[in-house]
Amino acid sequence: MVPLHWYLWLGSLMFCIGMAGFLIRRNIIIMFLCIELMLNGVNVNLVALSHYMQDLRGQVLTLMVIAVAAAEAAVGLAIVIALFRNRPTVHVDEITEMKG
Amino acid sequence: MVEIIFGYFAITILIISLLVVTSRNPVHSVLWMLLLFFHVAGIYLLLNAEFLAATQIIVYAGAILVLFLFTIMLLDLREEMQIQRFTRGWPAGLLISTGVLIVLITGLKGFKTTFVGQWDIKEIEEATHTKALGKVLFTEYLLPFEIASLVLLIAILGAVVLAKKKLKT
Amino acid sequence: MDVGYPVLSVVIFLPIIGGILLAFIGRHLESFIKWGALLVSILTFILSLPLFTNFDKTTHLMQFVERKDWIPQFGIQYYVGVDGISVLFILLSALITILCVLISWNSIKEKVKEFYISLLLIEGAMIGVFASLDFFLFYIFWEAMLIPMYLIIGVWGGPRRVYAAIKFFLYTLIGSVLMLVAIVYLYLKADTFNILELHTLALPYKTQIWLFWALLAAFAVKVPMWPVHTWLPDAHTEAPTAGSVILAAILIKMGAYGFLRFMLPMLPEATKSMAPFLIGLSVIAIIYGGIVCLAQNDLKRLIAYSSVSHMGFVTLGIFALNPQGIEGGILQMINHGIVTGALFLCVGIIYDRTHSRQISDYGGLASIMPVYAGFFMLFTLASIGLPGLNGFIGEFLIILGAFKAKKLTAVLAATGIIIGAGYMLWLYQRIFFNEVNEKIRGLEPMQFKEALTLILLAIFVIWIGIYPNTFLSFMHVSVAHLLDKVHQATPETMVTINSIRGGF
Amino acid sequence: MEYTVWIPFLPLIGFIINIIFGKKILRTQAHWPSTLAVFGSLVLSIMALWDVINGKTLNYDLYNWIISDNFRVSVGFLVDQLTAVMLIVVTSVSFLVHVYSIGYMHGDSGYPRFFAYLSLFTFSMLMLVMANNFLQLYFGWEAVGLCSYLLIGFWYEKRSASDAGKKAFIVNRFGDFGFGLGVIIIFLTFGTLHYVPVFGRVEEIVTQSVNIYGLEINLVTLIALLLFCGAVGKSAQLPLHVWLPDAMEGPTPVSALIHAATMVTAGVFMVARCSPIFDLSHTAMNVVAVVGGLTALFAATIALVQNDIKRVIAYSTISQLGYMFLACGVGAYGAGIFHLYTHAYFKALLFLCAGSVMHAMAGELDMQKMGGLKKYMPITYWTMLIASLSISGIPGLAGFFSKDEILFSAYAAGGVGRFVWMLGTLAALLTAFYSFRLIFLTFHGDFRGTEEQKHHLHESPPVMTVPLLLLCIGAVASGWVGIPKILGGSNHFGEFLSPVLHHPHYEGVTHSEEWMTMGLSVFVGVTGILVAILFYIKNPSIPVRLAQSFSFIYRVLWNKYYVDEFYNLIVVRPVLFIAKSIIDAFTDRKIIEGIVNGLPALVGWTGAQLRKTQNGILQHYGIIMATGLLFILVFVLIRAIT
Repeated sequence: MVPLHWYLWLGSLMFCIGMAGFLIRRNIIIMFLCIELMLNGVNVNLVALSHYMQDLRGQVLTLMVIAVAAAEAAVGLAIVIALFRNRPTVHVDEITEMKG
Repeated sequence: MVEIIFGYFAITILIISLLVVTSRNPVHSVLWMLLLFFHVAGIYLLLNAEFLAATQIIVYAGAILVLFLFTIMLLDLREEMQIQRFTRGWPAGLLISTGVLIVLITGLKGFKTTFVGQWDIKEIEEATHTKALGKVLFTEYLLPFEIASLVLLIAILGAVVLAKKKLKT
Repeated sequence: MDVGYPVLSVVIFLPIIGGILLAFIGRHLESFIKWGALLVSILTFILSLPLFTNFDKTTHLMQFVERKDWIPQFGIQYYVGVDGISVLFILLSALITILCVLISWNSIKEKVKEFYISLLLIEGAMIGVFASLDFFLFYIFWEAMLIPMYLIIGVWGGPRRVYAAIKFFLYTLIGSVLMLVAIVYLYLKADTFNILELHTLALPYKTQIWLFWALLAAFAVKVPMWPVHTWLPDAHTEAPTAGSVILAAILIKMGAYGFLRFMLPMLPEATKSMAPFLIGLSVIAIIYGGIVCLAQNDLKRLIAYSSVSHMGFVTLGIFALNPQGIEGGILQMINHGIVTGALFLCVGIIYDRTHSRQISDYGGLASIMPVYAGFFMLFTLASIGLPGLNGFIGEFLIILGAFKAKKLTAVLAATGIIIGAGYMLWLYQRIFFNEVNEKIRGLEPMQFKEALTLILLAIFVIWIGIYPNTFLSFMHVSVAHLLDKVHQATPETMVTINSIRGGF
Repeated sequence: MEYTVWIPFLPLIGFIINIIFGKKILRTQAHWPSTLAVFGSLVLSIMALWDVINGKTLNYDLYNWIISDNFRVSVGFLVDQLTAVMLIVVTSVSFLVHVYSIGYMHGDSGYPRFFAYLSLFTFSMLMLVMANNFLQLYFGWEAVGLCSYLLIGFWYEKRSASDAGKKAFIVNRFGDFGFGLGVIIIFLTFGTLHYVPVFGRVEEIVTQSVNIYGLEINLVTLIALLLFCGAVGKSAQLPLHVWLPDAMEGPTPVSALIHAATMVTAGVFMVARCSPIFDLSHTAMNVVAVVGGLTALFAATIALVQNDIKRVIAYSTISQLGYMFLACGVGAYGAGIFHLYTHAYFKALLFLCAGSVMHAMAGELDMQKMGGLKKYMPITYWTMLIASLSISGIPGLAGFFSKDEILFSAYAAGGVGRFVWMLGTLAALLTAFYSFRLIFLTFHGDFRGTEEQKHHLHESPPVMTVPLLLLCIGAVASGWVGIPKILGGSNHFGEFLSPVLHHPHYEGVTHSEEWMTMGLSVFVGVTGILVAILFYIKNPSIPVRLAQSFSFIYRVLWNKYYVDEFYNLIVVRPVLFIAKSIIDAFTDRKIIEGIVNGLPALVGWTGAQLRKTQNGILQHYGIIMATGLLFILVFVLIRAIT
């Protein structure tokens, strides 16, 4: 039997790798991928907890996360396309129109 | 036995996720991601969540990643690959992430579950996983479920509006 | 005591309603508006006279009380009344407003209607402040007065009027906000806004100190005490004559009135332990204000700084915490209102003719406007505390009180009188004496209307100087009662503040 | 109501009439209300004196002036022997000066104003001398100061005049500062400000002392010295004497009335009035005596070299006031008041004569440009000569008796008295010299002015010379009421005052010593006159040679010991510097305004800095967010552990 902690560690690692990727990559598409990675890390945790606590609510939440992830990817990528149409770059540090 | 399978999945997932984060070419990243999703689905299977494993593959691998690939193709990013991958402040990002990781790991060490719900393995197997999940989803969490559909609808509309070229007037 | 009509309400709301009615008069009927404003202000003064004649000087209880529920859910009442401390200020406000209307007759040429509306609204709010016995009502009037004053400075003022107006507004507002916090705290503590009930509230020493600082912020800015005085010279200098007069005569008295009405009776222990600190600030204000006056080249600015010095005397008297000090302080407030108000009126009279506030633009004015010079001399002498005029009575009582409380401060404050003589006489010399400055040759002499305002004030200057008991007698019982309250506080609770006291 | 009430209030009515109607209606007739009012006061004062001589002294309150808790002070009048003497001095000199001014000020554009001020002054001075409490004394004290200010600056278009007025007022304020504190301490000690209870109980506190920063000071001494501060200012004693010479910018009748006969003697009057307090403090008495003696000599030395006719007389006044304080300081208050009384006449006479000379010389003040006026204006010459003889202490004239009594009292008092006696005797020598220097330079020799001036030389009109003659009678005869016993008189004056001012009895002083002091003072007086004759009639080259060979001393004296410059350096300039450069320009503009304007600026600056963090780079926001997450996690973790 695999202990719960292993799953939780795995989820944490995935989350942190995703976060690191989000913080250090310049390419906006890979940043989106990193977000997906983070969400997956969370999902792993949720499912594992759901399993060990013998409650399905965690898995329901996972479904919601997947739905939100899909929506987020759709909108985010649409934004990227719209952006790229105006400024042909996907490097976020070159897109600073929204600065204060 | 289960530990070995878990070990395989876990190690593979970590390696792949590092590759996702570091590859120069976004297409490679996406493809690594695809592989990652399959392994995550494997983890789900280990946890007796067959329906979720299926959803993972169908939705993530089948829909979202395709969307990513589409976008990359659409943008034609050939010259983008020549320039540096990381931001100038990358050590800071790495540091913070490591910090979060350390805190999480230390925090999780003392983590104990005290709550025990009604859906133990036996009951799920009796009712089959999909049916059990469906029951919870459509009774207790009906409203959130409907809202999720609304979110998706709006996301579609939003995506269409954003990605559409401006009408020439 | 019964005079057949609710005196205080009438006096508060007559100018406010009058101001609102003026708003409906056509802009082109300028003289009608002026006469209307004058009529309203005179009527208000006449109707306020029962406060003077029918006042019962043998009791410290509130008189002319009116009490109606206003917002019963929060226990907020329309509750007004006067005692010996506040009654004179109401009369002074009513009097000064008449003079302000008169003095603005020819000097305000633009937006005449709005000006007189603001003036009347200020009058109502000022009287409201002095009459309120409900803390909430007090705060409403306190803030309500700010807005028309801000407009008067900012719209009809001198070249740097906007800066001065904003500075005035922010300064006062920051203080007031802290007072609001104190009001809310007191309400939560006592479940009432009734000031008289709050007087009986026995608060722990530490709470008193906190409340003391919050209220001090509001009142010290208004007074203004050193070192939060710098709005005063700017506001005074830039405001039109009527604005300066109201500022000097009434508005800055509210701070000191607040000390007497709220801090002394509500926070007696804090007051007693902080008194040395405030006395120190007062003495600094007296000397500092006086010395700064020596460096001024601007007529109004000089008088404004002299206000800082004179108000230092007032706070010195109040925090001496003995009858002579407080009675002297109240009388000095009235005196300062009359004298400094009069000096600003005087400055306004020549400013209307020359449009210059630079002292160096004058000289030898006594040959050109001799009657005017005579009045200015009278007010100058009152300002430097010549015995026989009103300034002396107040200053003498204050120094006497201060000497009882803290000897050194009285000695230092007395040096302020020397400095006062120095800067006022030097000012007088530079304006009225020496050779006639070519710039002012041929100025027209004073008009009757202008002289009338000065005569009115001159009467009071001499009246208070030779028979101050008319006014002092109003205060005796109330002040004695107030001091009883302060000195009943137990001294044991005052140990912790010794560190602050050590500095003085 | 007592008729004495009207003594001060008649001039007040005169003032009110003149200030309201003078300019528009009365114009050249403006002298009538004032002169009549002061004449009325004179008549009433004589009645009051008669009553007092018959033993009817008065002390009554008019009304309560200020009431505040236990502080009660009234406006009231005390008419006793001392007051009666002062009333006569004030009203008589004032009346004569009023009459003189009708001629002297004729044609001046401020004619009504002048008489209004004179009336106001007379009122104030009478309030001062008739007061029955300290605060009313203080009222009169300040009010006469005001009138002095107004009258010195009467010709305000002259810068020097308005400067001098201001200087007089402010210098006096320094003295009044101490006086006011003294009044406050008296109230706090005795609980009242009325003379009678205060003087009655002063002996109870003679042993009390106060601690001022470790310095133990006897309470009576402190009160006496603070009161004396006021006297020093008002009576122009060292070191506050600087205003009086400048005060000569005022019209000459004013100098005669205010700066010679009455106001400046208020200090002496006050010390005499407070003699019960001063008597109990040896320290204070010695201070008074030494200040008086030093001033007498100091001012006399300056007077030796001045050329301005009025300034010479002004320094002479300071010197004579020094004598009066000297007398008070050795306990001989009667002698001091006696000298005050005789001095009032001969000094007013000197000033009015000087005014008459100026009148003839069209305002010329420099004695070096006069000379030989004797034949043009004989009345002025003779009256002034008599006044000078009087001040020089020539036997038989008023000044002789009073000065002799002072010097004898000082000698007899022993101790500090001997020292001040020497100062006084030396000053007497100088007094005689400079008085006759003035006479000789002005009236003898040849005329040194311009031809035009010479053409205009004339004797003054009777309205001016009659007061001179009347004052001349005073300068001769006023001393006859106080002829000392040793000369066969009975010192009526001292006896008269004795109920108020206790008379010192000197033990162990022999008649021969009294003869000696008297002889010595006569001797120095005559010597001074003879030296003046030698210097300015016989051999006018001596003073020039003296000035050359002692040029340093001459310069110091000519510049009045540089006291004005010294004050300018240590008081006026530093205060103005602090005001302008430190407090106004730095503390107020930079520090306080800096903080006030700095706070909003700081908020703005912080905003500008924070704005820079909003650089639009997504990762920066991400890092900040992640840091926040990290902190939250750490916080949760710590909470979970503890």
